[in-house]
Amino acid sequence: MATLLQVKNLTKSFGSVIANNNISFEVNAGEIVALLGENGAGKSTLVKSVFGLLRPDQGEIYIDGKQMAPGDTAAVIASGVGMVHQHFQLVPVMSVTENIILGDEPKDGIFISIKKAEKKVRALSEKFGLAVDPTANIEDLPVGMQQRVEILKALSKDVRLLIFDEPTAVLTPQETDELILVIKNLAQLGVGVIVITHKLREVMALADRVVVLRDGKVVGTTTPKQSDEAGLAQMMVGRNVVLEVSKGAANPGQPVLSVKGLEVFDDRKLLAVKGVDLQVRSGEILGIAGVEGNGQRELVEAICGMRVRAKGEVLVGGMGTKDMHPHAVHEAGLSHIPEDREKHGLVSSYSIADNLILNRFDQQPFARGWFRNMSAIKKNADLLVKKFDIRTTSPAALASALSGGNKQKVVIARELSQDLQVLVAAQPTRGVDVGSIEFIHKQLIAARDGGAGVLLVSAELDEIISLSDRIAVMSGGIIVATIDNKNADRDYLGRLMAGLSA
Amino acid sequence: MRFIRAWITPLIALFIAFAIGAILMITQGSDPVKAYQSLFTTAFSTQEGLAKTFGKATPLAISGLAVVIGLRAGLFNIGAQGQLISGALAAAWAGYAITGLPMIAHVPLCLLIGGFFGSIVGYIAGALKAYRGIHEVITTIMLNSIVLQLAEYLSNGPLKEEGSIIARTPEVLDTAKIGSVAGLPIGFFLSGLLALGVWWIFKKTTTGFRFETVGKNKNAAWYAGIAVKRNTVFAMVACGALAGFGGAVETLGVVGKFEPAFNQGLGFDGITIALLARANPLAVIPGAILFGGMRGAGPTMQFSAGVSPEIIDLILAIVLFFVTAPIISRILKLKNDTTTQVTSGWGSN
Amino acid sequence: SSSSDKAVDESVCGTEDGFCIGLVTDIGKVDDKSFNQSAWEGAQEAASINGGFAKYVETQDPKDYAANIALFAEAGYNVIVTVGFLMAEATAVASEQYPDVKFIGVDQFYAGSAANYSGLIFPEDKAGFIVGYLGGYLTTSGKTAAIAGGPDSIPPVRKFIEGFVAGVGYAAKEQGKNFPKASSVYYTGANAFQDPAWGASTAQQYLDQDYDVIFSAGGKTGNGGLARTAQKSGAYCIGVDTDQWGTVPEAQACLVTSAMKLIPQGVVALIGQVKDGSFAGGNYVGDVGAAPYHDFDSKIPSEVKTKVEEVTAKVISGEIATGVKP
Amino acid sequence: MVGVVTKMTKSVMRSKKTIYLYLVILAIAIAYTINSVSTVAVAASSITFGLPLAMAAMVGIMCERTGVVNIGIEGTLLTSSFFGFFVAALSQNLIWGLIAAIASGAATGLLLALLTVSWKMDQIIAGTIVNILATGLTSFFYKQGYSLPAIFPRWSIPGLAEIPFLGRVLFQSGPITYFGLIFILVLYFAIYHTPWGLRTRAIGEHPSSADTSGISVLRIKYTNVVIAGAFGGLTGAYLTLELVGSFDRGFSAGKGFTALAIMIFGRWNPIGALLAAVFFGFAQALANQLMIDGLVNIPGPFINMLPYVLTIVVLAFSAGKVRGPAAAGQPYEREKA
Ligand SMILES: Nc1ncnc2c1ncn2[C@@H]1O[C@H](COP(=O)(O)OP(=O)(O)OP(=O)(O)O)[C@@H](O)[C@H]1O
Ligand SMILES: Nc1ncnc2c1ncn2[C@@H]1O[C@H](COP(=O)(O)OP(=O)(O)OP(=O)(O)O)[C@@H](O)[C@H]1O
Ligand SMILES: [Mg+2]
Ligand SMILES: [Mg+2]
Repeated sequence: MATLLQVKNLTKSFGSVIANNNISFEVNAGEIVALLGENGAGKSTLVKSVFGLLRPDQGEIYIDGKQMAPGDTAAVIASGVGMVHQHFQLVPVMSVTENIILGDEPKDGIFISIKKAEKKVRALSEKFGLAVDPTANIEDLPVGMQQRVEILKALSKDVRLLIFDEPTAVLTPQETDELILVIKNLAQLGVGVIVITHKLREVMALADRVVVLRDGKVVGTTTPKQSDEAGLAQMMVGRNVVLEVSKGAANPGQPVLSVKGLEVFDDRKLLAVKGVDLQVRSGEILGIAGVEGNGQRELVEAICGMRVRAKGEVLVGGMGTKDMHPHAVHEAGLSHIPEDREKHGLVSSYSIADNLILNRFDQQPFARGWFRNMSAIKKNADLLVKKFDIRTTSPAALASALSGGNKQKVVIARELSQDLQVLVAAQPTRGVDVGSIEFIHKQLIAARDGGAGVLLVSAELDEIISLSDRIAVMSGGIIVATIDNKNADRDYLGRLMAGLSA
Repeated sequence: MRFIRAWITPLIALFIAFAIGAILMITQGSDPVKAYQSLFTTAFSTQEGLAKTFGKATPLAISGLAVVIGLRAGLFNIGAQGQLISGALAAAWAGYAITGLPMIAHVPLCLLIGGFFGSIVGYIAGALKAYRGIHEVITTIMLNSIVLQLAEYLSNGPLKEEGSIIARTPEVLDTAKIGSVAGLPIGFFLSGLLALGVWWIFKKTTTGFRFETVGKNKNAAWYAGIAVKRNTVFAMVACGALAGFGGAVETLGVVGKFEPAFNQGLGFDGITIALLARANPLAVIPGAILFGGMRGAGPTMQFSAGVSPEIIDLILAIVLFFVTAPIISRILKLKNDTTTQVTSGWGSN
Repeated sequence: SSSSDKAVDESVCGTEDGFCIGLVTDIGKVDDKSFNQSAWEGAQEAASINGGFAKYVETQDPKDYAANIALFAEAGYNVIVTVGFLMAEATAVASEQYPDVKFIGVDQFYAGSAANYSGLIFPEDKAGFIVGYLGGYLTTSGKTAAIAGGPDSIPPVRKFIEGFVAGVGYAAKEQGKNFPKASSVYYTGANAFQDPAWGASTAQQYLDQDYDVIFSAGGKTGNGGLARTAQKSGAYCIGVDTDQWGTVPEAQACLVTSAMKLIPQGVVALIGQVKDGSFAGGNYVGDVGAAPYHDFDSKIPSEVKTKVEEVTAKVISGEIATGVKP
Repeated sequence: MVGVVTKMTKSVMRSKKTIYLYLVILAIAIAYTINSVSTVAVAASSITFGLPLAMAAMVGIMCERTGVVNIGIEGTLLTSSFFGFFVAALSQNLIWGLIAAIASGAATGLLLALLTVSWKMDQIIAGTIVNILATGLTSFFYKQGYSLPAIFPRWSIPGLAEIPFLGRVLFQSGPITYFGLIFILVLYFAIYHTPWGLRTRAIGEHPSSADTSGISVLRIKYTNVVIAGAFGGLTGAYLTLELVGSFDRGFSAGKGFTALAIMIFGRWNPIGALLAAVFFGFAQALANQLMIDGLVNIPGPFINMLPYVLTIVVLAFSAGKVRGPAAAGQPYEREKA
């Protein structure tokens, strides 16, 4: 097998942070290499340097034996490298087609030929079995669909090396399986692949070789055959990680969250939630399983007061709540870990300390009347940073400086550190490393055991199964079944989710 | 150390600006030494000169603060000029039309009325933004013109001084005049207090936190329970009130009546000062003193050295350039991050 | 540079034998092609006639009027010329404060009695009337117009315009023609005097409606109107304040005359009074009139020229009243 | 091209806006029957008042579409009319003046690009610097006593110029007017239908997506801001060399700021801004006509505020939220993405 990519002694630092420290590794044609590491280990930095988006401080990068000039993305693309980025690189107000052709537009004279472009997108989508609507606007699409577009964009050129930076974070299990197939097919055709993921199961299923990073250094290389999930986790984190969730039996009490006859429209004004009834009791975790885009997001938003409720009501602790007033719902005793932490969860140009009180800034003890109480805010931050193991230089640092997993911890710390009857957790471990997942899971269970009712929505079926006491399956905007965790089984749930009668 | 670092860039910037100014003067055949000598003596060394400098700085500082509040709340208030004129005219009216009050009541009343009328203009822009989605840059530009025309009409019509051939209101009563203490205009001390107040509001109060959160992330603000629309309106009202207040101080403390030509350009200088201060309320004061001093000394420079007063604009432009461009800090390897954004652009909202 | 090129230099100011003239402009510059420039020309001429020294300061902010006057007064200048009616009050105050200095206020009506302050005023309505009268004879469409850069709250602006309208009316009646009343627009706002593009576009709007005599008055805005009118053949334009043949050369193709205020002459006369000791304060009414016809001299029928001469005499003497309120 | 145009036309015919178009045509027709002379004059004036604003708004659109907020348009207009006038006056050649205006406008664009794209300065501050530098320099170095040899003449387009109404309003204009109008149309098609436009819009909305597609964000930003500056220079040339024929201190009289409002009013769309500018110009021409005819006895200031009030009223009732290019105002830094 020919060496496709060779990285030699690559070092890259941001200020005082050394994100990549003297890293060397290679990828052969037809080989699938998994990059593994905690949040902040330097995986994205490494692949961005390869793709020419970052200029390494030191080191060389060779593609097909040819040394690449640092920071020359166009040249890297021209040598047949495609990349699916961790953060979507899509223009929200443009169509799927426009996004895919961006940078390599089919022309008709001096004008873009949208006809040719759409044809090209259709052909691509057929070839790889990833269905998309070429004319849809990105901002109208659910994240899973956006991810598909991102993948098609990477595949749209004749690629020889493909880089995937957490492609499955927002995909459903089915979509993930489809993607794994696509990747394997590509490798079969001789394409070299780098995959970054936090899901060890996928690593085991996909990789020919696993390169593990910790604190910017390569700490080991292995293969799925030589190792197992626990072993990989241990390599990454440097300690033993409990992958299995251990929890005691639930001790359910009174219903704390009741949803009655709820109907909700989505952004395109279509009915997405078509009459949902559900109850969460104190001391239990109710998981909502479902294929993305079946109304879960709209359901959560309507419960949390963020979306207009067309019909029906939401009671928190027996009290009715109003829509479009997320704060009032919060006041009623509902805490919410929002799906989109950058949009709703954080003000990234604020300090961690301010973010930790964002929805309580005007309450005791963080404010006394009109005045903010800085010492209380600082005390709170010191405490939570420690308790929730938020990795930062200082609580006064800006939230924008945190890694994704740590940002998530800030939101979780804030939401769990207050009196709560109900916790709604939407995709709480998306993009988070195994160590942090373990931690977040413990916190959710602790909240349950503290007497809160937890509503968990996750695209990770495994997460739902391992955490929930009861599972409601959502499909086509309704709850098709609610089952006890004892009866849960992947296949059975999968069939329900797919809308087949069980 | 932090103190020195905060001042070193502006000082070097001033130095460079004066040096370039000197070269320009030489090309025009004037004597820069003579010019600068007269500038410093008139603007900063005599009691009278200081009084003039501070007098000029006052409305600039206050309108600068009005712009700062907007910037902090994610709003670009180009309308300080209109808000200021509205306040200046209203205060003039209250100053002559309301009679029989003692000074201690009359002055605050006039200031309040000025602030109130300024806030109405701010309110219109804020409400149109929050409830009709019309960009504040459009509305404030349009309102500047509308207010100016209204002021033209009122000061030449209903509010015109009897028998005056020119468009202006009667002189305000003595009970409405703001004087000086220790030879310095009281208005300037007011502007200092306002700067402290604005600084403190953003530093310490929930109101400031609300404005700033709305300015930085509207969605997170809404999610966290901050009434985005109401605070947008409220922030514009605060901008307008402050600018109107500045106009009132100008009327009661300097002009003594309303005359359309007398307030021109103050609000626009306020924008420049707010940017020079990088939206920091405390830095507005030295910025305003610089502008006030330079503008006040322009005629003297021309008198004693024959320099045409446009040189002042050029020097101020160069100061702004070197204070805000990352040149000096890069050369000196200073870590003060001059490229941080003080405005939020206007696409994203 | 602001000092005049005269042999006498500044050092004499404040001494026994020095004769120094200071000039404070209104907002604007001494090269504004308008009243500031005219007054400065007068001051320079007076300095050279009387062997004195002249210098100016350009006002940037109306709040500086008093301070700018004080610069000259404190330096021992003998005469201070202040330009523009907005400065009347500051000048009156200064005249009390500096009783030994003589003040000349261009465009300032002085109602007080101080012997050291003289207002140099002009019957702009008469100048407007005269050029309007000429316009009334030149128009073939019968449509005449006045563009005012500046609001009607400014008396010189309004008097020029209303005088023009009256003059056109007088000429129409004399010819027994039924012209519509001369049209006029006033421009108010922050850029009232300094928006040439507005002046030009507005002139064009008139020209498109067959107006063929356009009196364009008011700073740079007015100049824009003149320049634009020059582009239409057959249209006449009329300038204001000075003979704009020289100051707005781009308008020469249409410029038949200008409604002039003889500011330089007035300033020279008043400074002469100071020099010879006859200066007594009060108001001094300066001369007004129509500027020479320049290139149009040969194109205007001689009987019209004669009529204009006659009417000019009668208007100046007051035999014909313009009917414009002061 | 033809295909695109027919598609456009079709979509316009189908859109709801068509009804407004018909209403406007109807109103013009009625006005024309009542008083053709005034109607034509007002319509022509709407263009004269509106065109410089529309052209200046294009400067803003080109910059903001590429992620650079440009409040320095006023400075560009001032600088370019200054150089346009003086170079034309000194060389006694309009073409040299035109070239100088365009070049100096491009230079202001280059300065803005340097400050905002390379140095990543706050864009509002950068624009303000351009403005006050331009004001200071053009008035410091201004000298009177120069004049142009001529101004650009109006060209009547044979055939078209004789069409009633439209002939005078559109087809008896000067060369810069024609070029400006054509440029606006071309810009519209370029923004929405060419690779350059797609890339430009992508940069204005989400620069890293362009960057990751191998597009040089820096180069496109520079190109666009400099071309925008050059077009701003042409606008300055229009004012001094085609419309007025003179130059004075403060010559642009705030048009650069009004153009910002027009740009937003037109929703960052070239055609939208053109329509907004013509509307604003119409309001100004209408205000003038009210005074010209002297039929209504309203105090001058109220008439003069008409364009501003009308704009706010129209927006308040039409509105809906406008969203500008999402990344306008933010510098793009790879390493911070
Ligand atoms: N532009 C930047 N400026 C400053 N620090 C950065 C920047 N990008 C990354 N870092 C830091 O470099 C380190 C490595 O970051 P990187 O994004 O490569 O991590 P990662 O392994 O991809 O993590 P994750 O699993 O969360 O995606 C982190 O400490 C991060 O905070
Ligand atoms: N980020 C957002 N996402 C969705 N809807 C929003 C958002 N922000 C505001 N809204 C909508 O705007 C309405 C009013 O918002 P907000 O509460 O911020 O303003 P307000 O000042 O309270 O206004 P009002 O006085 O009308 O209640 C909300 O009820 C909601 O419908
Ligand atoms: Mg990463
Ligand atoms: Mg509300």
